[in-house]
Amino acid sequence: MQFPILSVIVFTPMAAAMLILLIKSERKNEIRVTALAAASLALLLSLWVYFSYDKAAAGYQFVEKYNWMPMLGISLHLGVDGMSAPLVLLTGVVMFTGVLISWGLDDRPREFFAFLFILASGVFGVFASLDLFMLFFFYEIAVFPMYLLISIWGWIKTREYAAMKLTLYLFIGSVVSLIGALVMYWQSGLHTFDMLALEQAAFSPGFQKLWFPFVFFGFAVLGGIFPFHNWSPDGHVAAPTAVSMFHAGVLMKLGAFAALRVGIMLLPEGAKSWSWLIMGLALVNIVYGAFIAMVQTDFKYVIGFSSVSHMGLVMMGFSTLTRVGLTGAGVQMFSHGVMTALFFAAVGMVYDRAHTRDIPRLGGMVKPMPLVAVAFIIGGLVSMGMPGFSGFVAEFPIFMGIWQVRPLVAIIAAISIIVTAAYIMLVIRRVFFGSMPAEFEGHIGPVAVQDKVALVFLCVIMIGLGLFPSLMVPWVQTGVQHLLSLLGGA
Amino acid sequence: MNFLSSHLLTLILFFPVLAALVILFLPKDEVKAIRWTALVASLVPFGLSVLLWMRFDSSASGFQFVEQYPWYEAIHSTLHVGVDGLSLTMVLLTTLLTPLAILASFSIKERVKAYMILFLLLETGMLGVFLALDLLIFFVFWEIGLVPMYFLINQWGSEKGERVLWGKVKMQARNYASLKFMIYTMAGSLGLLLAIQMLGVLFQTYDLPSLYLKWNALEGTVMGLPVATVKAIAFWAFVVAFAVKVPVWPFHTWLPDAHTEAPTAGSMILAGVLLKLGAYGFLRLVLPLYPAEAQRFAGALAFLAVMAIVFGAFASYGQTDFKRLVAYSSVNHMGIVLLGIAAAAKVGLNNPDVALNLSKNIALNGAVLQMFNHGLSAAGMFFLVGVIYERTHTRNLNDFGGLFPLVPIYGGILLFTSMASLGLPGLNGFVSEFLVVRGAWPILTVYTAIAMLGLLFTGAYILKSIKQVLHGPLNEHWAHGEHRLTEINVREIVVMAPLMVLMLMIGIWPAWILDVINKAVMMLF
Amino acid sequence: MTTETIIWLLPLPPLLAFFLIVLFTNRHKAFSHSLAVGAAGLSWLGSMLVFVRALGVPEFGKEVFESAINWLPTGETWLKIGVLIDPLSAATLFFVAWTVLMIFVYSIGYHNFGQPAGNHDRPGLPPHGATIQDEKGHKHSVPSIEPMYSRFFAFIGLFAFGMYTLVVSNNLLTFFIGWEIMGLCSYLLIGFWYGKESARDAAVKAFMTTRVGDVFMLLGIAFLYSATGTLSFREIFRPEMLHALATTATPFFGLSAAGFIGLLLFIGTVGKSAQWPLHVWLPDAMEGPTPVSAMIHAATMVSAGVYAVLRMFPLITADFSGHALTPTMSIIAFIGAFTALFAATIAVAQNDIKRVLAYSTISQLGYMIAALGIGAYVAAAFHLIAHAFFKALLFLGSGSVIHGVEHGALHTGEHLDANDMFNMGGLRKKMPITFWTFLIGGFALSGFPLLTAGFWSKDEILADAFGHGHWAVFATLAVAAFLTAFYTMRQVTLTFLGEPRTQAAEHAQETPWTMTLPLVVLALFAVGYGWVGIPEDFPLIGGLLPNWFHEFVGGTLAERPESLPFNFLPLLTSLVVALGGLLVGWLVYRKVKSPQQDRLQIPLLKNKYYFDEAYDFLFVRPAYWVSETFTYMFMDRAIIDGILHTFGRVALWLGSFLRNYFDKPVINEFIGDGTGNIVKKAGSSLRRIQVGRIQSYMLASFIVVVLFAVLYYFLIGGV
Amino acid sequence: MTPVQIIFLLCAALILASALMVVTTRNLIHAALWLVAALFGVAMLYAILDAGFLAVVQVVVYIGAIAILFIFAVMLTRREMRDRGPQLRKDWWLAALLSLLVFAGLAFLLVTQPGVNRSAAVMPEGLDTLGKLGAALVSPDAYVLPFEVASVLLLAALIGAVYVAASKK
Amino acid sequence: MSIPLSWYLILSAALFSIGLFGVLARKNAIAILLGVELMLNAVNVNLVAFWRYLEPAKMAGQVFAIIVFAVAAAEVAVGLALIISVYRRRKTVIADEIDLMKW
Repeated sequence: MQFPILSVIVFTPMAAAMLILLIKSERKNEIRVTALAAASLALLLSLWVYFSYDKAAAGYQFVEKYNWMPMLGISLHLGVDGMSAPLVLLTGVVMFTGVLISWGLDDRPREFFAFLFILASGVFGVFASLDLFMLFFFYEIAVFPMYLLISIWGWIKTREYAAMKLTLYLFIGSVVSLIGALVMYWQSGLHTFDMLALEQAAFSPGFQKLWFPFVFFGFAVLGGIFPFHNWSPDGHVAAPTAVSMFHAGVLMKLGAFAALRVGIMLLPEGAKSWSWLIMGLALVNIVYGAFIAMVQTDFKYVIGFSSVSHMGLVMMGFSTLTRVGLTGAGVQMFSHGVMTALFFAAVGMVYDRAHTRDIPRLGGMVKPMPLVAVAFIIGGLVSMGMPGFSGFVAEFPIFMGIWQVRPLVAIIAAISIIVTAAYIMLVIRRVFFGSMPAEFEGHIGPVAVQDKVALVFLCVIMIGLGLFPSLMVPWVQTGVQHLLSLLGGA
Repeated sequence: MNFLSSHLLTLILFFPVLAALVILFLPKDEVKAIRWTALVASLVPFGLSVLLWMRFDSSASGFQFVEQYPWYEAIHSTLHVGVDGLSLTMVLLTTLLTPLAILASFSIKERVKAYMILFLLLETGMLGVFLALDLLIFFVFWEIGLVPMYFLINQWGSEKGERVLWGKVKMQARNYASLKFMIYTMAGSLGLLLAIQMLGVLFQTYDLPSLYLKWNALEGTVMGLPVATVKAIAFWAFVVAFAVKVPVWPFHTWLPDAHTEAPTAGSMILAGVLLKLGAYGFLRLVLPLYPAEAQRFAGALAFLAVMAIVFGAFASYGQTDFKRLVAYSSVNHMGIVLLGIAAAAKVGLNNPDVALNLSKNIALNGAVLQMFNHGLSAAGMFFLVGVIYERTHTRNLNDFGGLFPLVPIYGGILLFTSMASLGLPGLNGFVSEFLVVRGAWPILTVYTAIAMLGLLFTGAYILKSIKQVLHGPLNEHWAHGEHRLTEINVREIVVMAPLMVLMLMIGIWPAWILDVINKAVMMLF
Repeated sequence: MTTETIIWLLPLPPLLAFFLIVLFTNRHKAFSHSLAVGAAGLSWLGSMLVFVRALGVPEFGKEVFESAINWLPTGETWLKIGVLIDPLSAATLFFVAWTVLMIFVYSIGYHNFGQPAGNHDRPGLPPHGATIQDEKGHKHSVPSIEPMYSRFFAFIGLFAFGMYTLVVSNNLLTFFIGWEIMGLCSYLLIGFWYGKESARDAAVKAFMTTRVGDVFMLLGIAFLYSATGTLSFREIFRPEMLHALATTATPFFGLSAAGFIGLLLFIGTVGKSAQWPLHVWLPDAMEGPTPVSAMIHAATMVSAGVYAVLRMFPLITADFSGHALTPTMSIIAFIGAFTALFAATIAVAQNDIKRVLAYSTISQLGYMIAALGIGAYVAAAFHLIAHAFFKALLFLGSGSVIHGVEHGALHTGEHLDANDMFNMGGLRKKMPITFWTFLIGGFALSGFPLLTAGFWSKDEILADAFGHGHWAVFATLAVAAFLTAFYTMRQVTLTFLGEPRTQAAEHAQETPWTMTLPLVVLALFAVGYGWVGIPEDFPLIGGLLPNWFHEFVGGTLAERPESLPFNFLPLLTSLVVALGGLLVGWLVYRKVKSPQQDRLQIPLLKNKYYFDEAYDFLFVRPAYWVSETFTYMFMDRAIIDGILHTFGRVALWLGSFLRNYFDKPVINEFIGDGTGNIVKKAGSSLRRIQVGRIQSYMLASFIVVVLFAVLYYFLIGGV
Repeated sequence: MTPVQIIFLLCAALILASALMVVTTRNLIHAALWLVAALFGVAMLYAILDAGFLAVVQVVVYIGAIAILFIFAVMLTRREMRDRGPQLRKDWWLAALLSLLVFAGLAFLLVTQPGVNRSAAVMPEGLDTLGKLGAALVSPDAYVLPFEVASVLLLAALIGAVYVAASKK
Repeated sequence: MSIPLSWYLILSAALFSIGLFGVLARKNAIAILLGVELMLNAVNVNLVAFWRYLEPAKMAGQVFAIIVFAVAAAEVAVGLALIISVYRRRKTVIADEIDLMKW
């Protein structure tokens, strides 16, 4: 029984949240420091998990299993495979940077961090849990604080609306997939929620075909799949910076990942028979999201819809059910997570200083905040799939995957690359370059050091991954390998 | 030494990046230091590539100095680099022009640091394309090159000018130009990307040497389509990508805008090297990968080439903006390159007819040499335009006039360079043009004949520019006062000198470079 | 030093001079011209050496000086370039060397070396003269030195290089290189005074017009190269090669390869030698300094055109059986003859002393071309050289005249066009050397019997035309000859005879020796040269001297053309036209004092048949329109960019459409807020019972519980 | 009909009757008092079930503490002692119906259950109920944890109650 | 002892229902609490009865009864406290008037 690192990772934020709640709310710095400490711990641990994951051995590692409700066959069963290891790492990264970014948050930081960490805990849990019930459990834990975070600290204009919308969507989604999950539970007759066991439960194709949509699309809602994507831009816009980062960076992956874990891995046959629909919707996501992003005038909406578009790519990767495609999807989840976290961080910094996100009213931000500009540009390049950055490493295999299945789709999807490039370039130019409006002259303060740290950190990850795909791809591949074996292919 | 020779290419390729990193950590007010670091850093690859040139064995077939490192196993792509006579010339050109461009941009005042960094990155991007022996790597560098150039144009381009898109929609000229450049090229390379992916999917490798074999050997049906059709589509995907870059009429309109708005050094590199990427693509990928299709569509290519030559010349003649005039001249000159390529395509691989093969060889020699020459002359021309623009802050030909007495040295240099790009015998331009015409004549007689019209107008626009700038009654505005036009300074002469020397060298004794090209061409095609 | 080496070195000194002057000595005038003249001298020396050695070779023509080296790698083979001296090029070399040297020397004086710098002279404009103060204190104005003195010598140095290269080259490529370099130099030199609008435009015009020809020539070269795989003259002219060329048909107007290539090359000549219809540039080229006019438009460049045809003669006549002209040849003959007459008619109406000469040059070149067209190889060569001498002489003479008049003008301070012959008159007393040399030149031009070279050469051409029964050509040339004599005499009369018509002419004075010496030298050739080509069977003097020229130059060709039997008719004709023309000219213009009295001032002729206007209307303006309006504005900006922008628009429109008409209403309202709204609606409708009364809730929940219990019991059954 | 049964029935009657009074009587004081009665009846049942200790606890805790507490509460909210208007809500009939239903349901289930009419198991001889109970309450391998939790809960509840009820001035 | 178990159960069921009625039907908050007490007692009766009839040896039934006592006590305490404090503010103990949870 080795050191229960996963459970430590999962519960560190939770514990930290409790700890933070014990601190007097006036002593903001202590709160922040505690938060940062916890976040760093989580990050380090997740790094450790990531890099000590044995690619050669593959499969699920760092497995822990504690009975939780034996009579129902529920157990706290944790473990990571090649697919989830990067995501755990991603969560660590986003959590860490998120804390850094919201350092300056002054309105009830105690509660804020507490909720944020509960959220983080849930996310870790989802990525790490091998037990269906636990997965849902953490899933809800992750979703619930979102409501409060948005509705309390969010953008005054739309927070109520957005928070409610988000919560409704996600709960409805999860309920739908919960039904599916329960049906599986009964159908399997194993009286266990253990996914490792359920993977082996050979459900009849008919059953899989029938229930796959429930599970998959239920989760996919959180993955922002068309036409259930709309909660996400609104949510992004309303949410405070760090939350947006979590939200777009991790939460949407949560949906995608759960959809993969529960949907595709447990019901492979269903996946096969429904892949056309997923692909179709994903295609819509990609193109549609890109087009809409292009015409947004709200800085955050642009990013929001770009996330929609990019998550479409992830779904697309899933839908190919091919080795490269899934690999790409895995990497894309990570890459997009980091990228969009960076985006929202940058947007937040601009907004905090200019107090507007209306692109036409912004401009010339590069002078006061050059680093932010550079970071945003790098993010932009990633998002337009520019070679040499993680985006390319992720998208290229996805496209290859599509080629193997439906060349035509690949061609259509490729349009989005151009559109993406267009709006990214336009946004960069309008916000960071050009002439700064008179109203901002002198009002734009420099960026705090911790913000810089966060940005640089994220940039380094993206470039590093872009230049050396082997930093992540092999991990993902092992996961994909397992997936394919479930799919019966390869 | 051993290490050097075994890693020569990667050194050349990545040294600029290292330099860029170094500069990144220089304080940004140390302008002088930054400039000189950049210059020296860019001289190193040049030195190395000269070394490369020395050590290169032009009579050995195949790629040399090959290096291969794993990069993206998941999709079987490796960092595979190597040179043959074709890429060697281009590498030499690139590494030569970059230091000159950097020297030329010593006059850049603001945000020097960022500027230099971008420039060095740009160099790596370009070199990568020429060195890559892996389709994916090729594409990677192909795209990377765009980014620095975009920002160079967008940030350091000329502030003035607006471009009306439609109705009331306006854009600042440089923004328009840079965006157009970026989007256009990306859109162009979209097909390339997809085609590359298709190849990768088909063969599970991106390694060029093996792709040459496998792809050409491919039979039967691909994805439910007959190979012929697929190849034809892929062929056009490739062609469009490169055609946009070259640029071939009618994909050329980004070029005048980009060149016009770009900073001087930017235009130098843009015209000097970036355009060559496209032509290089044709030679490195299109012809070897699609001999049959190329032969099939050679007519179309030739047609486009001729259109480029003729309309390039016409449009150039129609300009009142000096820089734009030069920009259009690039269209015209690159058209000649494409004409040579089209001719070669028309003959196709291992054609039994000896005479035709000879013509093909000559045409290709001409095309490659023309690439090199245009690199020299276009860079020179743009630089000279920049020189006068920096002094007068106008590019409008009508604002000049009779400047010769004020700037005799500049005038002489301008005259020289113009003549080189006009293709005056005795200077480099003529050799390549002659070879292309000679090569293309027996293969594409009519097209060549029509192309002559373009050649005629080449003369017209060159003379027009000289006439408007140097000759005619002196425009007193520049004669005295604060507008007094100052003579070209030493730094600028230093920039021009190597170019002029090379122009003369190639003009008088082309064999030294043409020999390498010729051998390479003979082995390749 | 072997002859070949010398030949290789021949063109280099002027080139060297060019670079040295440009790079180093351009500030120092004396150095510059010494360099230039020295270089010219060296080349002259070399040329003479080569010429003498060539004379030494028996059967020269079969035996030639040739050497070649690899230049361009083309596949397995190499394109060779090299030098060749055969009789033709030897002869050409001879006159080129002389004229060039002379012109170099002449330029020193012409550009007022030794005179003070002008007060307000500026580079790019002719010197306006300087005012100096002599010891007695009253100031008077003298000619001032050319501001761009050094540059001038650099340019003509380069020019000389071009000419030498062209002459000694053994292949079309280097030939073309020299050809084009001369083109450049003519551009630079015509536009030497680029400050003048007229000069600038003339330069461009010259370059563009000749380039039209050059482009075709380039095609011709390409064709020839791809057809024969070589560009070396002697290889091309190997009989089997010629035969092959003559027999291979081309898709172009049913010409044989030889014919078509010949035609293409000939178009090059048309441009260079200013033949109709590309003659328009030459008269304007008179904007350049006079030595330039002499050099380019008499001695060398224009001759190069004819020289090209001479060179290519075997090719052009490859499928020439002997009597019926091939299409190519007839075209050449026609253009030549027509140009000869046409230019002559224009010449009679010109008042500018140099323009007259310019048109006469065109006309004379027409002669040679016509001669070649009818296959009179030797005659053409003969006339070419003769013409080079006397026309150079005439130009330099006219330059000297102008110079003298300008001097006078400076003295009197009146402002007049120093080129206008009506501002002259009676100069024979003022500038005797100039007068006599000019007279000789003029007689030579008009073919004054027996004495002058012009007579012999023209006579031979006429004889050839007559002998081979090309009546049309013969007639045309005869008329042209008459006109030539006429306008020459007109010129002489107006310029030198009679009384000075202006103060300037009154005070004109002889030019310095640097200018007169070349005149004298050239005058000697203008007379003496003719005697090397007197037909054997010419009455009386025939046979006194061997017809050396015919032997020598004829040796160039594979089979030496036999000289024609003598016939009186052509001789008579030439006598009549020459003497008649001169006489009429003198009679008519003895009296004429002003343009008004000149009855030949016919607008049609004065305006050169309105060719410039026509070309402007036909080519120049359309070119502008096509370039600016059509290509750039319409095609690029409007259509292509328009299409691109449309893409952008569509994309934007699509985006906003999706957002505003689909995403917001459908997705958001319907699916998204729809759910929310439904819940809300439900909530607010249930509000009535949602009164916050705990008990009601409990009640409800209990009911539910009970119901469930019941259901459970009856469905699942059992406890 | 054994005496025990008779006693049981009496108790039952007492309990139910007073319970009914509790939920129906208007005066809360009376209601509280009726509750006491009901509780007392229950205590007697415990006794019958030989759970003496519980009977005692019932009396002491419930009647002694809770019921009194109620009375205090009622006193404190004195104004409610005046009977004004019905003490039942408008939809009491629904409540009644539901309650009847529940009762019916339970009863139905009971009677349909097998072995529901079984008679009591025999008490093992010399069984020290009280002792065992005490032991069970405190022995770690029995119910010490719930017991302690309960105590903590109670404590917390009391503190909370005090906190809540304490009139903040 | 010849009382069938069912008697106890029936009794407790009845008691429970009555309590339930009280809880649901009474206006007065305190009265509601009274109802709750009745229900709790019903439960206890059940517990004890089952203990006695099924497993007299195991003390589970009694233990739970005791815990129920404790809970009941707590519940009453808190409940009443709440009621009193509410009363302080709103001057009422009518549950329906304490409708803070209104939508």
